[in-house]
Amino acid sequence: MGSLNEPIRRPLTLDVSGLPSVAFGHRNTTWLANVFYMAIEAMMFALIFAAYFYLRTRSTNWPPGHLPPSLTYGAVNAVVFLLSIVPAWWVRKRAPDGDRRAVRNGLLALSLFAMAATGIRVLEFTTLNCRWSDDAYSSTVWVLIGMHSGHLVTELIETLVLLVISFTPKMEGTRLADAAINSDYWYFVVVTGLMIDFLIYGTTRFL
Amino acid sequence: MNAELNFVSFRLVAQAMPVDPGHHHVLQPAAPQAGNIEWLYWVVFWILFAVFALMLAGFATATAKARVISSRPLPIIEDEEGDHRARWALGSALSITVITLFVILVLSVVTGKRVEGLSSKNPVTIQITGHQWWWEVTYPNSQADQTITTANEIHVPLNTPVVVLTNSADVIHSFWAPSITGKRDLVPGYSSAFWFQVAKAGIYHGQCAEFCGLQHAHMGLSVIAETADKFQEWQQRQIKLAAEPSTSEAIRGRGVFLTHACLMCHTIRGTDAGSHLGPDLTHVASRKMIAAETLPNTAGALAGWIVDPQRIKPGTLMSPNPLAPDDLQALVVYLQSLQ
Amino acid sequence: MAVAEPIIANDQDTGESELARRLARTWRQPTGIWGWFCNTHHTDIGLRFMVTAFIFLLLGGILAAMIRLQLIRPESSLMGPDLYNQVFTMHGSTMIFLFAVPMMFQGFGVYIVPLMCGARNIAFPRLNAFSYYLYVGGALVLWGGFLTNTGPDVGWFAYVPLSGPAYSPGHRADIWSQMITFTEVSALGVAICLATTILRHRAPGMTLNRMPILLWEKLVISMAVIFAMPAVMVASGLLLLDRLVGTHFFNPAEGGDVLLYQHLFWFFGHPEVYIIFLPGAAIVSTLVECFSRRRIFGYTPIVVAVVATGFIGFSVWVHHMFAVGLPQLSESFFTAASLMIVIPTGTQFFCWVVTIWNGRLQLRLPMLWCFGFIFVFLIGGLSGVMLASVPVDLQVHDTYFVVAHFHYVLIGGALFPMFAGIYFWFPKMTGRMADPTLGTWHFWLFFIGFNLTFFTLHFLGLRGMPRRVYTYSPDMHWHWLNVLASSGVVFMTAGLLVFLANVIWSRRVGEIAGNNPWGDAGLEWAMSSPPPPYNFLHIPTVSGRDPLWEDPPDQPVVVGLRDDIRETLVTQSLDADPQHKDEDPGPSIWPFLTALTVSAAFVGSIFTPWAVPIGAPPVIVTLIGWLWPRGQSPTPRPGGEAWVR
Amino acid sequence: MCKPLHIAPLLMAATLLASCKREERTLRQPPPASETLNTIQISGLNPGANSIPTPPSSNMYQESAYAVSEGQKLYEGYNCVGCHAHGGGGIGPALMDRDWIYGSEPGNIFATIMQGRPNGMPSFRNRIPEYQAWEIAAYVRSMAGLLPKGVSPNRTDHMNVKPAESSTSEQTPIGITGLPEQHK
Repeated sequence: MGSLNEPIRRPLTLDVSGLPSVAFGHRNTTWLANVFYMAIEAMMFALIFAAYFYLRTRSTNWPPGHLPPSLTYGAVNAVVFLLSIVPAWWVRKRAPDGDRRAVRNGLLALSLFAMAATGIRVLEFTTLNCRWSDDAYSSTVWVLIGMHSGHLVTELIETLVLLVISFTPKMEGTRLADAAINSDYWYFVVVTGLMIDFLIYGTTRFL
Repeated sequence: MNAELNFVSFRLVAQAMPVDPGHHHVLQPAAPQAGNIEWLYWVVFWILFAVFALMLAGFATATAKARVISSRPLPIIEDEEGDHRARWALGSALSITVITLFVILVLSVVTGKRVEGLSSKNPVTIQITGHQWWWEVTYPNSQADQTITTANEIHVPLNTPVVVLTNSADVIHSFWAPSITGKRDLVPGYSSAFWFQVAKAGIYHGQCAEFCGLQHAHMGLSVIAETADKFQEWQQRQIKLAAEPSTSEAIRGRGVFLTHACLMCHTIRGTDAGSHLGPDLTHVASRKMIAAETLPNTAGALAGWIVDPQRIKPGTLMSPNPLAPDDLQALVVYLQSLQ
Repeated sequence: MAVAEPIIANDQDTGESELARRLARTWRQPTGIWGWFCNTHHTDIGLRFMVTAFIFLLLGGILAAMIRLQLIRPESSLMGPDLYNQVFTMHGSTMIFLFAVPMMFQGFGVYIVPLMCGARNIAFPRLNAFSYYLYVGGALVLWGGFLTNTGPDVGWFAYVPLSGPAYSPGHRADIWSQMITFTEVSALGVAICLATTILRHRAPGMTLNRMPILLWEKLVISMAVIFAMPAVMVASGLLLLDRLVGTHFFNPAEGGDVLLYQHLFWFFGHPEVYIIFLPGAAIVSTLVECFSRRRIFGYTPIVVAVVATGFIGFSVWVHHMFAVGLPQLSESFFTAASLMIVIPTGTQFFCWVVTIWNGRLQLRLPMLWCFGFIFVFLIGGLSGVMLASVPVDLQVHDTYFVVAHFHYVLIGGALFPMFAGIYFWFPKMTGRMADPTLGTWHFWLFFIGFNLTFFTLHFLGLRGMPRRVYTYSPDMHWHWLNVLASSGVVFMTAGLLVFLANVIWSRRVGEIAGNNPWGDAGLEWAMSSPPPPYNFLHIPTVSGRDPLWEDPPDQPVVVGLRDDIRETLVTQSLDADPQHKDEDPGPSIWPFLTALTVSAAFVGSIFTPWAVPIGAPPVIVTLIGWLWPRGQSPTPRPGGEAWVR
Repeated sequence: MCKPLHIAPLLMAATLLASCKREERTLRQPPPASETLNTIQISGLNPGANSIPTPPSSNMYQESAYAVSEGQKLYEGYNCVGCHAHGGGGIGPALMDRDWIYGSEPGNIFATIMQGRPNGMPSFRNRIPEYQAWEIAAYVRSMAGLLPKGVSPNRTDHMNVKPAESSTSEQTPIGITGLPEQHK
């Protein structure tokens, strides 16, 4: 136990100069922040899901006085979401190897999928068979899909920016790690998208 | 033109005749509901007071024992032994805490059951609807002409269970008469029910307890508990149509009522006035107070209220009525005849 | 620019001052007005949070004084209902969203946490700076609204339908709702920064088991923020949609539900209480340890208690809604859960008693404030036990009894520890000691005034005075108690003035503090006061819970971090073993520009839904500007040593 | 150089005033401005030729969100819904379309309420106080999309029977627009 006022000599050191400066996966700090961010978003979706079921208990018919949303575009989008997992997985797998070409191609494919999903989403809005200002059910459906579309567009822009970077020499270690994290986030968008599909196409038909 | 009537301001009225708004105190119960809660309050209070005293004594003793006066940082104590000795203290303190909390939980749940559980039959049923900023009170009856509608004053028979059905016409209000029972929110889209039973005759004041807009402060009510006979008598009177005016001034007053803004909002059963935007005035003279227990029901206050309600309750939906003085006089006479 | 040789420890005697010079140059923050907006260092941003929040404490205090002045006599004509409703709503919203959380969570957290961790800066410093600007944006929106007669008048909770489109015309409720968005995004940003800093930037050797209690509490609070704040954002967002585009979430006539709003709001609202109180408890734990001159008793029970509080805090929200008439079973459940909160809080109290008992107590100024906390919070906590009981709650809910209760809890749980913390860390922040005599005057004036005002309110509540009434009838006999309550304001104001004088005076001519004037154990005392821009000359390593008390004189320090770029050390979450190096992004104007574009979009959406599509492109542009890679650091290659998979 | 600096506070003051008007809650109404209306001849046949009453202070009701909201409550409370429904019309003409039989200016609507019109619209003189008639007129205009969106209510807490006032697009009234020739 040293006295507080004596100058402290420090002959011992812990040399960290040899430590790496890029980390992938859960070791990356941005990965952790992304997890927190997804937790926030997941919480918001969960609360709106809860609101959906809460409002469900306040009506005898569901959907109240509407046809359920038409399945076509929702089903197509679900397929697009499922297929898009492949390039996301590819980016995530190849990025730690430093395979810039594979990452670039993966990002290209992923952004095409994201664009397709966004385009289909626009069509999906036209076949919901309700308007947000009709009643509480319609409001919830629009907010769920609207919020998810916001995520979709954000993710599309992020992927496009990464794609642009991947054509420049700046696509080095940290950016590759970012591309892998971007894939994690895409998974999140896919999972929430499928859950919302189940909610608005599924529960309106089977519950 | 209404200048000469402006002297009837609220403050003058209030000073001229102090009114007793009735009992309004959590710890002065007049009903078994409030009584049970008061009992629980005091039991929990004394338990917690003991906890408070013990904790403070602990900190005081510790301070007295350990205090060292020095303005320089003292050396650090190594005290593994002390930590070890204190473990049992922490353990027993926590055990006592848990036991205390459990006792409070049981007392609370048991009291809650006693307050809420309805045991008696043949209750009087009252429907209370909250409006911005007054209470519509209805005594429903299967025969429409036996239904009583009044405002802000709830007459109940003594020692008889009263079931209150609640509803709201606009925003959330909360029914609360502290000497009788705890509060119940009036939530739009929900109808709920609670009950009470008054044990002591008297007038009990209540007030809206959920913030409901501009005049939340002036949304009072009173519960008037009276013997079964008196209650019956009151009921019989309320069922009747409005009294026909007998004097010429009162007849003129009815004319004023029916040709001015009054009939746009109010009902007087037995006349053409039948709107439900404001309180039912069929027996307005039988009430002690007006404007949701804001003013005493006197000629002066009534006139002041009719002329300029926005002065007394700024924001109320009732419009100012700049009537000619003799019209106003006649109207007040008519309204005061509506026993 | 050539890559500098890492300074090797062996020649440290000659190297120390050279290293300090280099680090100071590398970590320097820009100056001037432009530089002010580029600054991303956590001590600067943390101080800004604290100063800004303190300004709003004063503004909220002025509103409180107005309320007390209005209620000093019955049928007072000082304020009409329209103004009064704005004033009490502004008071509540300001104190909760613009003072308590930004001060206790963001301010103290951002300033202290990286120092306690032994880090050179907070993780994601730009996000941190962005959060500060957004907080200021929210504050300006709310107060700008108030000054243009558009202050929210629906209560700080903004219950529907009163705050809905049908009963709240104009944009007053929208202002409230967007202020929520601003401040909550800010709190969420800081929560991410703090949680990441605590999990990834702790000094080597500071395993979870050795983390100071303050860091534990900040970690738990960050998690509570991450899971609670979305609820209020959803609630206020749906409210805004109802008001702006006519959705029907809260319209019972169209399948909406007004209680849904209350559930969402209180699902946030109750954890919020712990988000405000836990930082206070953290400060008290730190100070009790320091001024008892011994290790805190019951480290593990306290940590368990803090984590438990974080969890239980999420299961008690319904006790704010007992009066709506819920089924008895759920009432009993929420009573039990609310009572359970007493156990972890009690644990902390018991541990503090034991620590003092077995220690050598120095009752210096910060400790005096801790005793103030203990007295005041104890009363608030115990009256909270009464409120957990449904029948009692039904009587005193929404009366001045509850007002008294939560002022005891919040002023006790936040304001007293805040003053304790300010007096304690004042030497670290300014390099000078705060004057203890003035501080003692401040304490007694504030303590007496506070109890005078708020203890009286209990009696008013029991006499049936409801909350949020702009006036009352003289016949209710509430007059003299209100006079008594209002008189306390004089003492509290005097206390605050003494405090301000103390801060201004001590900052200029106070006694020079030195590195560690209180002889505390935390790493934040290991560097000069105020801290240099790089915080630590060498990142320390830690071998115990109380580093400066326990570490042997030959405790190793970290070397090998480059001094020509802002290199930081990332350690493992659990064991704090060094894992890799990261680069601090450094000062930038982009967080400020992004805050501007985001604010424009938020403010615009008070008026029109088109603000979202129109406001989004500028936000995207500034975000790309923020995140676009600019580093000059050499590209690590896979297979090389600078690469970990 | 200095000029923009001088303009800034002016602009700020202007926005301040604008928002004040929108948010003003005029709880105590000024006394009725005039008794003019009582002297107006009731001539349902040629209403456009009458002089149009003007509100007590110009646009005091049109620019206040509170007044429009009060107008909405009164519109429901006074059972205007009985004939005009929620703007869609029924026994009485629709109020949310572009057609204005007797003019779309606040004064026209005020006169319609106060004097009544042939074929069913009763006169509410002495029944509805003047300021409330102005408030109702403001609300009727908001249904037709003639008021700024900031003051129009978005929905009521009733059944959803019509699009929100604030979502009604700006309309050019047809029929008698209300302003007498000499005023144009």
